[in-house]
Amino acid sequence: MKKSSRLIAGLVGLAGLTFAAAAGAQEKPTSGGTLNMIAQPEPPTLMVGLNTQGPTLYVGGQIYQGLLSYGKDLSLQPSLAKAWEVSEDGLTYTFTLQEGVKWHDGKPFTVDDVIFTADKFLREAHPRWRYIVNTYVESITSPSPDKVVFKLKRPFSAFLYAFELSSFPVVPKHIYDGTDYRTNPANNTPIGTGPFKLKEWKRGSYIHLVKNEDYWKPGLPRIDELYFRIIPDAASRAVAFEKGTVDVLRGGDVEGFEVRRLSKLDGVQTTTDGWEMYSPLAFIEWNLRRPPFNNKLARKAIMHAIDRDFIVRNIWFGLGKTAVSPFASTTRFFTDDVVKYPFDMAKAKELLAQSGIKPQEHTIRVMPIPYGAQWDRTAEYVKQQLEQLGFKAELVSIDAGGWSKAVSDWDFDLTFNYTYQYGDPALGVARHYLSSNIIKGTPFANNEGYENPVVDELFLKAASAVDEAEAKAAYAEAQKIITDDMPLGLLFEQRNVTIWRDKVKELVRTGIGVNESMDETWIAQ
Amino acid sequence: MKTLEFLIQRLVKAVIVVLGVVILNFLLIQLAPGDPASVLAGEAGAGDEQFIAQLRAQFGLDQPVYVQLWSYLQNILSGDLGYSYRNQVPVAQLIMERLPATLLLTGSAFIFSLILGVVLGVLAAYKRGSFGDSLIMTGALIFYATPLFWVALMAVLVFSIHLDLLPPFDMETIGANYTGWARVVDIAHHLVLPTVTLGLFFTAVYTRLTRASMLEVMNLDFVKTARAKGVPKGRIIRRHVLRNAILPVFTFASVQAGQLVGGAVLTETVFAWPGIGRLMFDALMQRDYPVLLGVFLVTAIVVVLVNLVTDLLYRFVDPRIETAR
Amino acid sequence: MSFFRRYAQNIGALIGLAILAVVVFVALAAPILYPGSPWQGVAEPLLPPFEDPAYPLGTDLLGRDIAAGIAYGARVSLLIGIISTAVAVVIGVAIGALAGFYGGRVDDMLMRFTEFFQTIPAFAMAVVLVAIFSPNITSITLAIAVVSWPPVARLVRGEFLSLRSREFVQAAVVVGQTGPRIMATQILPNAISPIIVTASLMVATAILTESSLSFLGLGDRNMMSWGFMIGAARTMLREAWWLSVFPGLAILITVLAINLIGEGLNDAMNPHLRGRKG
Amino acid sequence: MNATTPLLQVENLSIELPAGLDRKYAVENLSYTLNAGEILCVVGESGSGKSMTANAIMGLLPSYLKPSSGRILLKGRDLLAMSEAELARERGRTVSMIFQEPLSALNPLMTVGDQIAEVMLVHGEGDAASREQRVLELLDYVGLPDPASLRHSYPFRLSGGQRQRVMIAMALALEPAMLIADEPTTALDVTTQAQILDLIRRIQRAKGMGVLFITHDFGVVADIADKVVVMEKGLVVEQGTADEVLNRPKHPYTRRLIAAVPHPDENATRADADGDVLLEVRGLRKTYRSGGGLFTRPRIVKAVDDVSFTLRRGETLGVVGESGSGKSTLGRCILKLTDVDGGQILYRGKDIVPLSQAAFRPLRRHLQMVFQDPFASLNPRQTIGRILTDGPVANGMPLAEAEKKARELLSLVGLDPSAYDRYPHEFSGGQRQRVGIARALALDPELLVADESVSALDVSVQAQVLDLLQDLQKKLNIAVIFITHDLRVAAEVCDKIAVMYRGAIVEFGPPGEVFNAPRHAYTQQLIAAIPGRHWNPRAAVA
Repeated sequence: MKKSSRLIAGLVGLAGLTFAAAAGAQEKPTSGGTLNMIAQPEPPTLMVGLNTQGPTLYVGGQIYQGLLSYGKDLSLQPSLAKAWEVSEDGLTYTFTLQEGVKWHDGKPFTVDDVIFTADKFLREAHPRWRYIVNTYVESITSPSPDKVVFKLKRPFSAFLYAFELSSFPVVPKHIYDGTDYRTNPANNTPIGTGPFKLKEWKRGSYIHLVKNEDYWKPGLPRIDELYFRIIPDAASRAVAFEKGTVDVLRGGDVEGFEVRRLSKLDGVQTTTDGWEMYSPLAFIEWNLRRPPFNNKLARKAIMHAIDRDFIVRNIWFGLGKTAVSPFASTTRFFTDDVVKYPFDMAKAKELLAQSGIKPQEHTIRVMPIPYGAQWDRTAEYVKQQLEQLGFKAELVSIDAGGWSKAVSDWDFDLTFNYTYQYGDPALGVARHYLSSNIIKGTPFANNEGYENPVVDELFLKAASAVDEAEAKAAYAEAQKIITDDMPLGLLFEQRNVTIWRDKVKELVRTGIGVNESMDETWIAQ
Repeated sequence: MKTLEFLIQRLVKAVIVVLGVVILNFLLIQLAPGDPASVLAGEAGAGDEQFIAQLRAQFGLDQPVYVQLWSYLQNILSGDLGYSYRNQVPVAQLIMERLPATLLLTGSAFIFSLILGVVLGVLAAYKRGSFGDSLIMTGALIFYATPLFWVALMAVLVFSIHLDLLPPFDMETIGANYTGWARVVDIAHHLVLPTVTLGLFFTAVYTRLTRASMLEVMNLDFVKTARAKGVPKGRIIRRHVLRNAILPVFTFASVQAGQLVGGAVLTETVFAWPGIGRLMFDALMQRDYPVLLGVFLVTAIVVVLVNLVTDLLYRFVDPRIETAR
Repeated sequence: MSFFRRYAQNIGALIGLAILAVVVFVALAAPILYPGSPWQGVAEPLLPPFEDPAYPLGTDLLGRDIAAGIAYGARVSLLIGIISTAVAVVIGVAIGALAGFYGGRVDDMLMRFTEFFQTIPAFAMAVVLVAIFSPNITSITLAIAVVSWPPVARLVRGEFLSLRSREFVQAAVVVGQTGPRIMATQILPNAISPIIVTASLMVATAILTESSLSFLGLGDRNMMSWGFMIGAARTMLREAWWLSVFPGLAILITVLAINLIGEGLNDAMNPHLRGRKG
Repeated sequence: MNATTPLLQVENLSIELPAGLDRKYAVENLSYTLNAGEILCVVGESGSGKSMTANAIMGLLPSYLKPSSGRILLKGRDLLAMSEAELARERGRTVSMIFQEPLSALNPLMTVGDQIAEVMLVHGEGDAASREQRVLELLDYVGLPDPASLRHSYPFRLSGGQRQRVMIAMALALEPAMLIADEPTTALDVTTQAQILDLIRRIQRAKGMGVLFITHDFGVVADIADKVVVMEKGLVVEQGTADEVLNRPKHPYTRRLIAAVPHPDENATRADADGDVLLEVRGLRKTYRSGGGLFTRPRIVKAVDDVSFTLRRGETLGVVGESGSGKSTLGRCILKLTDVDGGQILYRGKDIVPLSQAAFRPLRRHLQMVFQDPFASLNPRQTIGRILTDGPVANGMPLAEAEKKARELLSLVGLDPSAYDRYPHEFSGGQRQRVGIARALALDPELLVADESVSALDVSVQAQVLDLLQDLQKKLNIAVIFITHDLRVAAEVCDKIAVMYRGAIVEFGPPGEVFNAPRHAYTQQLIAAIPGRHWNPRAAVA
């Protein structure tokens, strides 16, 4: 008993802390060495323009680069663009490109590549960019060989947040122009501008990247070789780190309780930094088209019946923070001034009684998101609490494919999901609440079927605002309304922990964490 | 001539069986809810109707089932296993990359379990009723009843983590770039744990089978003849009983060879062994049907070939076969 | 000597029977021993075993009682084991009987069909079936049945093939009994003992298969089964060993018991392996 | 060994049976003596313990049987006192053994040459070359053709008689002083049996061996024995010289056995049956195909080749032949248990060959069969009552009526009515065969096919069952086709005899005619091979 409470205390403490390599910063970087990491699950492709799954970005991020990157405070940082400029009216964005950048095959990187990427490749292949480019962008031009200009139809305050690796990986025009992007054989031999080149991909075993000798930042990268191991079993991954087979564990590579154990080992560093751009926020996705979830009071009742602190503490081992608003507390427009739902069974039952819903008449099919054991436990807990309220509940087992399809087709009662924030609510959050986004075909839209014209209006207003204060006010209002309506049962903000051996230096440097080009990362010899 | 004829007959039969397996699996997969295109679209981060329709057309999923089946059959008969939906790589390439690892693992597990099982079974039968017999048979019973994955987890815990004797996963030391003999030693080192865990269950099976078969043969008349000739017990066991008793064990083992691939799904998961068992599981979870079908096809071919080779060996070992057929 | 006396001579078989009796008792008495759902968190999470007498085997991540889980898990494991075996035996007997009795082309076709199933590794096939039809107790049971019938079919075919040329079967033909009747009343009762022995071992295998499926995350989420408990807790093996060790032992002991019973049945039903008279 | 020491002396040997069986000893207080140069026959029915003594001498008793008292002296040394290793040295060198079933007695995976050579190898005789030479000599000596290639053959390629010759060669390898032959000819055809008996006798004379010959067949005894031991239920009831025991038996059991030995009454004449023609077989043909494939032609065996005969009501036709002669196939064809390739089978003028199984089923009740093996022909899971009522019920008789009839039949075949509720394993072989007969009669057939119906029975039981069959046939006036390998039996019970050889009927006529004036060479050979042909058991017990 004593032991387990200490465990929990330890985890809660860990979540907030950052053991950044403070001492390491003073050491003199050395070159050379091999860095071992894990790609989990094995990515289908390394072509970031065609796939934006976590492992694809992780590995592909060393090969491809975006126009911009973002600091841990979400400040804009140069990447392939060394400078950027926004016109007063918020309609013209000008990017100045780096000089002397070469593709891995030796061809020079030019402004044509950026225009091709924006106008053709990603417009066709990247759903998130397609939405932005089709909605807001009027033209993409090049006034001079080192400049690209995006002209917008109307202001879009989040526009500058759409240029990091996962939204805007720059792809080589000379390889893709005029081909079928998806079946282009070059997808298996990715050509990017990043610090590392693909040497070998032994499927089911490892992906091997080597130093790009012609990298455009002089003297970089420092590391010679990167290995991304494929280790399908979570327990084996923990063993791999423990045995020193791998040097870095990305958030999600091992289960929560392993994080706690591994971070206590000697010579191990951890941080929750590096996820600021994404700031995943988990929620219950319930189908508002179906009873009892079409009843607002019933939704509120259920929110009160779920001890979200328990979920964070016991199921996620403290690696999270109970969600207050649909916006992550790490992002710019977050406000605490919202409707809150403390755990209170009595209140939950009272609200349920008021709602007129007779829980015993409803059988709720609880569908866990098939992303690992912790989600399963979360689903089991929610099921248990629904039963406490008197509902009948059954868990539906489903694999990733089935889940994706069920959610995309709105064929579910209650499931779980999470969203990446992408630095601005207009990019990551709004898509789940805008009535215009009630579309089939993707699990990451407004699948719950929430329609509130006021919220639609507020999101639109905020996104188009040129003045930040104006946006802030609109978003604050939206957060209030959404937390009152509870179209999604907000659960918690995930805190992902990156763990590494302390010989690895300068690993987590920006708001996209380990997806950032590891050009400055080095290994103490 | 007779062997050639037998070979041709068996090959024809083998092709029929393999085609049957393919058709069976193909139809089975059609029953699956969930459409590969929407899964992929979901996986890609987001998707819309247009994107999914595009994928469906690309995979040929917009065709009627019988058309898909027909074109699939035509393709595999011309040696083309199709493209992976997910990886956009030829399925044959994916499988060929992975197949050697699985063949190595299952092959060594097969040999390990067969040799150990036969030796233990013979010992148990020879010392029937003794303490050694009880010990062997109890061990066999326990390994027969223990879940494979459990043994695997425990083996990693004990031999890799606590004793640090053997590597817990992978097929070779990645990045070490060993060549030649050093590489063989390295792979062998990595092979030990997966082989033993995968093989233990089958060792138990073969031990029990060998013992039973030995005891049965020991009751046959010709053993009595041998005793009546004055042949000593050791020689009777070696020359008369073992040779006759081992044939059914081999037959069973060859039929079971395919089951090792099933067990490999679990073993490859725990030991991060880059084989086709894991490929199959991933393909299944990702609805990557061409890969799934390809793995089943290749597995079926391997199983059929193993059976064929066993039958051929049998014809050399057992003189009765040729006329009995 | 009677069947029961022969069985009782085998000490291992008696132990097996005793263990199984305990397991069956626990399974039947689970709702009485542990009223309420085994899913309900009842105590502090991750309580180690042997510390609190109320929860002798400890609790899991959500504070659920491991002992209750094992009791309810016995129901699921036995249910899946027995029903899947029953289904497999019915399919296997039907196909094997037809093939063995009628022979010729019927035999060829049915055996080729059986070979299709035998060529695919059973466990891989079960994984595919369960994944495709989404994991629930019905699909798991049926999947295990679908991959387990071929050996039964082969066994029954062999028995029917040898029995159909036996004189008492010929006699039944001669006195004018019809084919189906001969199969049901003359041959089947004589083929039943190897079928029972095989079936008893299949129950054990089915329990193992279910646990392996659960290990891969293909268990029924609404049923507290041993395989599920291990699957859910296996990654915590080093943090909280009791979560997976106790259900693991439950599987081991139950499967062991059933195997012992199977062997006992085999010895008792095939007394020819012992001494013969005369 | 001096001249007066017998080769083998069995003194007061008792072997205890495990508790719970019907008698305490397998053999009790057994004593006999075998001298060099003698053939001693131990004769008895199944369960008499006759094989037990042979196994005890060789130390080959199953582990649950142990001699409890007595001695077995081989050349004066007690075998029972020897260790296993000592015993192993004697086996094959001083005393050899051959068995009943030569196929299963040979290792299927070793060439016959190797198996013979192994005897010498394990006893450390000679080197590889000399052993090879000896193998060739032995194979030649036991009359096997082409020893040079035959020694590389596996046992399955040899015929039954050849296998037994190999066994004999193996037994002779080290020229042992004594040979034990445990029913060595029982599994063989009668002509082969004659040859093997001849061989054993020839070798025994040539080598001056002592032979312990175990058999159930008094005919065989009459052919080869110098001395005879008769056993019943583990006890010796009579022993003496062959002449004494065969021609002047004293013990009632011996007399009963001898009386039961089938012997054709050569002078008996039977009235020609003058009933209606019941069955007419015309040009019946049946061939078996086996093997064959793309390049090889299938092997074709003409099991029944152009067979024709006529059978009248009340008549008994004996079909006699050795294994593979097609006699059983003929019976199966008539009962449509197998397909026919050509010809006609007219039952009361109606050809049943073209009928489907379903169309033939209503006719089945008229054509019934009594099977060979009393153990295999009754379903062990059914009561006798069930076995007897199944047929009538399948033919539409109400169950109550069928039951009544079944009980009547039980008494008709001489069984206790209480048998009705019991299971087959509770009965002896002879009783079971009575049940088999009752089952056939339950349907009031007009024709009965009896396929080797008495050959699995002990001779005394065989006689009883034959009597019953004849008795019932007269009473019920049914026609019988009596299929047997034993010419003596056929001659005793049949009105006409058909001798089959390679699927064809080579001789047809009344028994007297066939016996006394066989026309076909094969028939002559068959008659010459009858064991104990020159001995008249009727006279012995008259």
